[in-house]
Amino acid sequence: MDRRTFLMSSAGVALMALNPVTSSGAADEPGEFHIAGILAFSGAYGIIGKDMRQGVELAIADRGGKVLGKPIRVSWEDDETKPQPAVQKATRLLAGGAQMMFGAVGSASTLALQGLADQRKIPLLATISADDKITRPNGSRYTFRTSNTLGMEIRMCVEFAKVKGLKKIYGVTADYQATRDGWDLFVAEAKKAGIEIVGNDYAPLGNRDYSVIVDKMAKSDADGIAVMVTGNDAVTFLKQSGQVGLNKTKVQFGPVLQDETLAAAVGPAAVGVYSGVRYHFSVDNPANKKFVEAYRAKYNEWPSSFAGEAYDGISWWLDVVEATGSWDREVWVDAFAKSTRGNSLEGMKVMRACDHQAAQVGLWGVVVEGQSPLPPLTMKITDVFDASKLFDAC
Amino acid sequence: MSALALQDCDVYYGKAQALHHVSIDVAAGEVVSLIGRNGAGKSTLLKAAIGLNAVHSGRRLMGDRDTTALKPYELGRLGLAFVPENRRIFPNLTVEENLKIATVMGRKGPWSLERIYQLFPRLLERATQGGDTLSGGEQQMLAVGRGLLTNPEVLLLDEPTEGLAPLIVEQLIEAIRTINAEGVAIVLVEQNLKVPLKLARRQFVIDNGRVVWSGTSAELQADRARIESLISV
Amino acid sequence: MSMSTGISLQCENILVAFGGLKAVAGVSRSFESGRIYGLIGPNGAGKTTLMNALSGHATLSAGKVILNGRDITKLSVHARTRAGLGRSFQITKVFSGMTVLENLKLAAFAHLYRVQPFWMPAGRFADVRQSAEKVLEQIGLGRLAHAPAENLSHGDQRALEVGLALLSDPSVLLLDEPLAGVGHERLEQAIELIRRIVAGRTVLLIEHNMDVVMQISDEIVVMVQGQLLASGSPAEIKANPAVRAAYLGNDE
Amino acid sequence: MSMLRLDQIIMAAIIAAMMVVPMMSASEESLNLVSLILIWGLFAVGFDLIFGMAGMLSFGHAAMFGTGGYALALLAPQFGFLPALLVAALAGAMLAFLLSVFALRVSGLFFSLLTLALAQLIYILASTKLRAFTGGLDGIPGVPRPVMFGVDFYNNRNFFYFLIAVFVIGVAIMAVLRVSPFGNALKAVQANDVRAEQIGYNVQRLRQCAFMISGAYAGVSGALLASLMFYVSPQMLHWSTSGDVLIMTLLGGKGTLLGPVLGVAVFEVLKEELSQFTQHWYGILGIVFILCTIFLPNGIAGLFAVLGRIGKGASK
Amino acid sequence: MSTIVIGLSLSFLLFLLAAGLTLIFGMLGVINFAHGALYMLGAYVCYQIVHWTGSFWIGLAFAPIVVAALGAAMEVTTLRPVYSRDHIYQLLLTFGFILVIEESVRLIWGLDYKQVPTPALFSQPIAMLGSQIPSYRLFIIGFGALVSALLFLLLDRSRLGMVIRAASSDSEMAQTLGINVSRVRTAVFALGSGLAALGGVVAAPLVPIELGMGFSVIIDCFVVVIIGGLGNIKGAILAALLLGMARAAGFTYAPEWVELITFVLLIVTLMTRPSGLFSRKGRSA
Repeated sequence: MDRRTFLMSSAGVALMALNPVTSSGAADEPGEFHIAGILAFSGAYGIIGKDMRQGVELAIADRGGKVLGKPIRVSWEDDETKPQPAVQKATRLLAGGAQMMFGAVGSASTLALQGLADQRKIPLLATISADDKITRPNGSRYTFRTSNTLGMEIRMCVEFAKVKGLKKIYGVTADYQATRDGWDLFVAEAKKAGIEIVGNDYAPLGNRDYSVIVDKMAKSDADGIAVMVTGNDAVTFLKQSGQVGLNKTKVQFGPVLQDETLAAAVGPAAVGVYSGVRYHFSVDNPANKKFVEAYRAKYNEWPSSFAGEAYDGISWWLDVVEATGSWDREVWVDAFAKSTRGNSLEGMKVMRACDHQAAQVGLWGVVVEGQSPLPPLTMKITDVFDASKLFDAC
Repeated sequence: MSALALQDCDVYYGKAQALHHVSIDVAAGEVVSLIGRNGAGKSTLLKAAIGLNAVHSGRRLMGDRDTTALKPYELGRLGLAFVPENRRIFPNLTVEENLKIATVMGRKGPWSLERIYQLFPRLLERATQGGDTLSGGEQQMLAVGRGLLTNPEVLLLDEPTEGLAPLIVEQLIEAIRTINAEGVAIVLVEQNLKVPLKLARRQFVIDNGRVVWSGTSAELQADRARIESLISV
Repeated sequence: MSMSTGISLQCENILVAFGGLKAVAGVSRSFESGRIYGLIGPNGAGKTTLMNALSGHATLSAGKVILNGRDITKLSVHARTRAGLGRSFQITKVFSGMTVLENLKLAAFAHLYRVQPFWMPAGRFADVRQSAEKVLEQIGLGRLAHAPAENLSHGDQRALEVGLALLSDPSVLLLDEPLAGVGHERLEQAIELIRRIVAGRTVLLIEHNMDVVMQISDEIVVMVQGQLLASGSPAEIKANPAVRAAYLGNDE
Repeated sequence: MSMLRLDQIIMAAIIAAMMVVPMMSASEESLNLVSLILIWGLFAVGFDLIFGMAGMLSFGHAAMFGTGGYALALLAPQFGFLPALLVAALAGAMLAFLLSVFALRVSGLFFSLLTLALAQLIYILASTKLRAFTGGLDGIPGVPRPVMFGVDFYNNRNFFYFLIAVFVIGVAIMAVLRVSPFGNALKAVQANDVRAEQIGYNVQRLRQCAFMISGAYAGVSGALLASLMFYVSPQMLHWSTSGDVLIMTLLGGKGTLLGPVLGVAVFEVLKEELSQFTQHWYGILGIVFILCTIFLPNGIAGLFAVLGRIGKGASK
Repeated sequence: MSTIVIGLSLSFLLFLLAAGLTLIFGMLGVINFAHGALYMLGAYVCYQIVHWTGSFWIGLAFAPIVVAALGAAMEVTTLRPVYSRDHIYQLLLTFGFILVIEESVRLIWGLDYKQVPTPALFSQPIAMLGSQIPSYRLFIIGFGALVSALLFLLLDRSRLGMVIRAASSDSEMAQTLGINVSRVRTAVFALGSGLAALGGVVAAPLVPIELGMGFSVIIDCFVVVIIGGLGNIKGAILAALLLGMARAAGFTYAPEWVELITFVLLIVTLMTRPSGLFSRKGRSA
């Protein structure tokens, strides 16, 4: 028995010793630029991760795969659209010597990563999560966002309602802090503009049945339906509202209600739905034309807003890092906080040093039937709102 | 040749041996009984016969066929029917369904629903009631009727008279005679000698998981004092 | 444990009903200290249910149970055990996955410690070991101390059952068929064993083997259809025509 | 008896290996992995006290796990780390007590379902109505770690040693509990609760005590996870967390001190290693579960036990 | 008024979701955690069939059959060897199924959302009771009622149902009557799997078809099954009606409390009548 026991214990030791030898700790002069890419490849936002990854990989390929003279390596991890795994996996990658974090998709995950960024003094670049809390004055020193905030999208909703001449609005809001805040902001701004709110329902996150709420909306005298739900829930809502023809009698709109991907999931009922658009391939400027061409050549599909924003954000960041010529993360953070992107895919973007949020124009569009080679359901940009209308000064 | 024979069977519950080298047999159309007190191993033996207890060593023969390895449902299809001690009526089936369920396997033979109702008219009155609403005697009739509807060669009856009023016991004994007269062999398990002596030609006395005595009813009468002490009733 | 004569267990109009069925239909009776009572009756007479009512395993619809002058009707099973009521079960309920000695030690711990010690290994409690071993010898299973309980023969498991009950040092002991499965050759021995180990305790015992019951009991109580039919010395009961009619069968 | 010793030896070997690993290697990734194993191992060891020992299948342990995390996140900034950790243990025990008041009214499968329902109610409350305290679904980032005795536990290695200390203490306490009369009484309750009650055990109270101790373990491990991650969220309260600890315990082997930790280690290492080699690790893990269920009836610990018996037989 | 109609549609959706789960539990004693995964698989297979043939109805007819066949294969290869084992191991097993099924779906269909359009026949709303009621909802009510009636007839009136009931209440006794209980178990597991898929197909025009859809319905299934009484198919119908109506009322008056209402209902049931609100006997074990 003794020999057995010994063998067994050694096996135990071997089992535990198996996993450490994967990478060595960070040296002073790293041999590579290591990015921890924490995205959702499964779960509610699983579909988004792939597009973002493609955007990032194209951006890296565009610059020859290098920054500061060293190869760029991205470790992609799936957070399953949940904050817990996001932190868990990021922690592991940071332990492995990653110099920055890119992601996440869901705001909850990004907020969780933010805590990690501040603890570990590692820059975090967000290009899709929209929760306003992610960038706020005197917030996280290490977090930057180059894409839209929910707040600016809510303001677009108000601007749109004004432009469209809507008088009475019925809302549906996901029972989640960010969307609740968004709805409160919308109500406040709408009232200023003389728009009446005739109703609102808070639906549980992940709700699978909106039929009762849709029925209440249909019976109301509202001319506009503000949909403050996102992702799967937005698809579910629009599919079910479409079954009573709500899309034909009332104007449905929301901050991030639709894009090509979600419209495809909704089907014909998506036509005529208005939504904020973060990035769109139809934006007419040279940088975007070049990007869209390269993207289509490489992946044989139109870049989604996720791909575009990811490409745009990481390109901007890497350009700034390159310009510092330094491997000091604090130097990067200081430089990026003061940077301006003149040739972004959406035109001018200005990083605000006060809250690390990129000020930018807001795109607004509607789902229309697309002609080949466009997707069967595609967004048409209807309005471009100026940054000054969408951001508070700070 | 026996309709059913267990030869030299050992049966275990977990690691505890419940039956030791037990051999019993019943010829076609014959009635035999297994007598013994509580816990002697009679029910265990019956369950081994129908395949619900695994036979650890020894053989089960039906006719000249070795059926030791067969599963209960295969034994059922070969003509073994089991009427268990606590009747085990399906409570979520009606009385009629409890009978019909026995015809699902489709064994041909003389027994039909009508004949069971003839044999036990009480069951016809209760046909649409739930199986769990019957009195003890009715349950026993139902259990016997269910066993018969499989059109068995051998009917295994585990303490059919237990807990029943004397009048019902008499009716049941009559019914068993009728059944046997149709050519169905019967293995009857009882705790006392009363019913076995009325029905069976041969007896096996079981004690402590062993067959401790076997013989004809006449032989039993001759040795009655000793047998009674064995079963201690 | 009361050694003097006197009433140790008293049933007052006990009624146990399951739905409409009265399994025990109003039983009143006292049991004197230090005597062995054989409880007999045909299957379904309510013997085990009565025992369950006394030990707390069945809920009373009406009536009272009084143990050594104390009303225990409302007490839970374990509290009754602590009050001095022990029992064994008709269907063997020893702890499988443990040895015979471990089984007995469990009972000893339950008896000796109100709050189970959690700060050191069970093996270090000498007092427990001693009382367990004492009972182990009493029930004659010394040779099987380290055998897994589930591997014991039927009869030995019964003995272990009694041993478990004995460890709580009960003044009243309810034994549900303690001798079922005991081989003929060992029956005398087993009866002797029971008489010896229960000496001084009040015992209520269910047993189907008439010879055994008659031999072991000081008094026989006959139960039929949930009620007490008769009671008396074994000889009286044997001679009682009502009992013969109800139970033994009168065609012999 | 020799079985027990063999288990303990392997156990000690594994813990020793865990301590040696970070000394031998500079990899912080493995440090992080082993830290996770220690924390979930502690959770599973506590879980097995009721599951493996007392035979109670709780499907609501996430409630205590998450509550421990929140207790630490909310209290540590004000009262310090160690007091908050203590409160996390107490909170776990108290919540377990509360759940048991409801759940122990029923037994068997219904106990499992009731714990599941109650825990899920807490999850829903924490992620919606109580968002003022819990941060809703976003959770609370920035959960602290201790700085005490002049040691900075924000350093992963230092925190790792802290975890080892807590783990060793936790397992040692559990080892004693399991062989104590209390532990034996729990085994008796599992083997035959009617008999256990009959020989004088207050079965309900034993179950309740075990549930509370188990809850305290869950609370502590939840707090440690929150601290390791610098983050706590309702995800920790979700029923799938209860499912995870159950799966790991089953995988490792219930009813043994060592099994649950082995299960956690295999689960985490497998997840980690597989996800680096293939993106289909998820499905492979599923196949591993299925095969384990069919071929390893007593979990991985059962395999060790069998090997141990063979070894013993051979050496005789 | 329209709330009642919508509530009915919610109820029958819930019933279709949960029927298979309770059926499998009742017969096999197995808590099939993979039920949600089979539901998802049903929706995906339906999507594929619609994609190929353009007909929802062909999907409705065949997707459950495909999934039922898969269920039968799962039962024979993996569950059959472990029935005698402690039930808890079946949990590990069905949890393994979830992972394998999800991985397979990911491999075959990828991460993109899929959508099944509302069948043309039921794509227009109907004005009734002062509301525009989606006619697909009416279809769900009609179809759900039909399925529950068929299930009821199957279990309560048919020969197979008799065999299933007998085998579930006393499998040993059933065996002695010549019934091959193993085969009955396989059939029931297949039927339960098929019902899960049917739920997925019916839900397909209402929700996005994606990998997480199975996970999100498991708890709902359990709630219905528990309130109705484990293994009690009639109870499940009543429980689904109760829950669907409660939810419809909840969504009308206090949508943000709907989830809490559901769980309070569940907890009250478990504490007062653990064997189900609609069981004849209130037992506690």
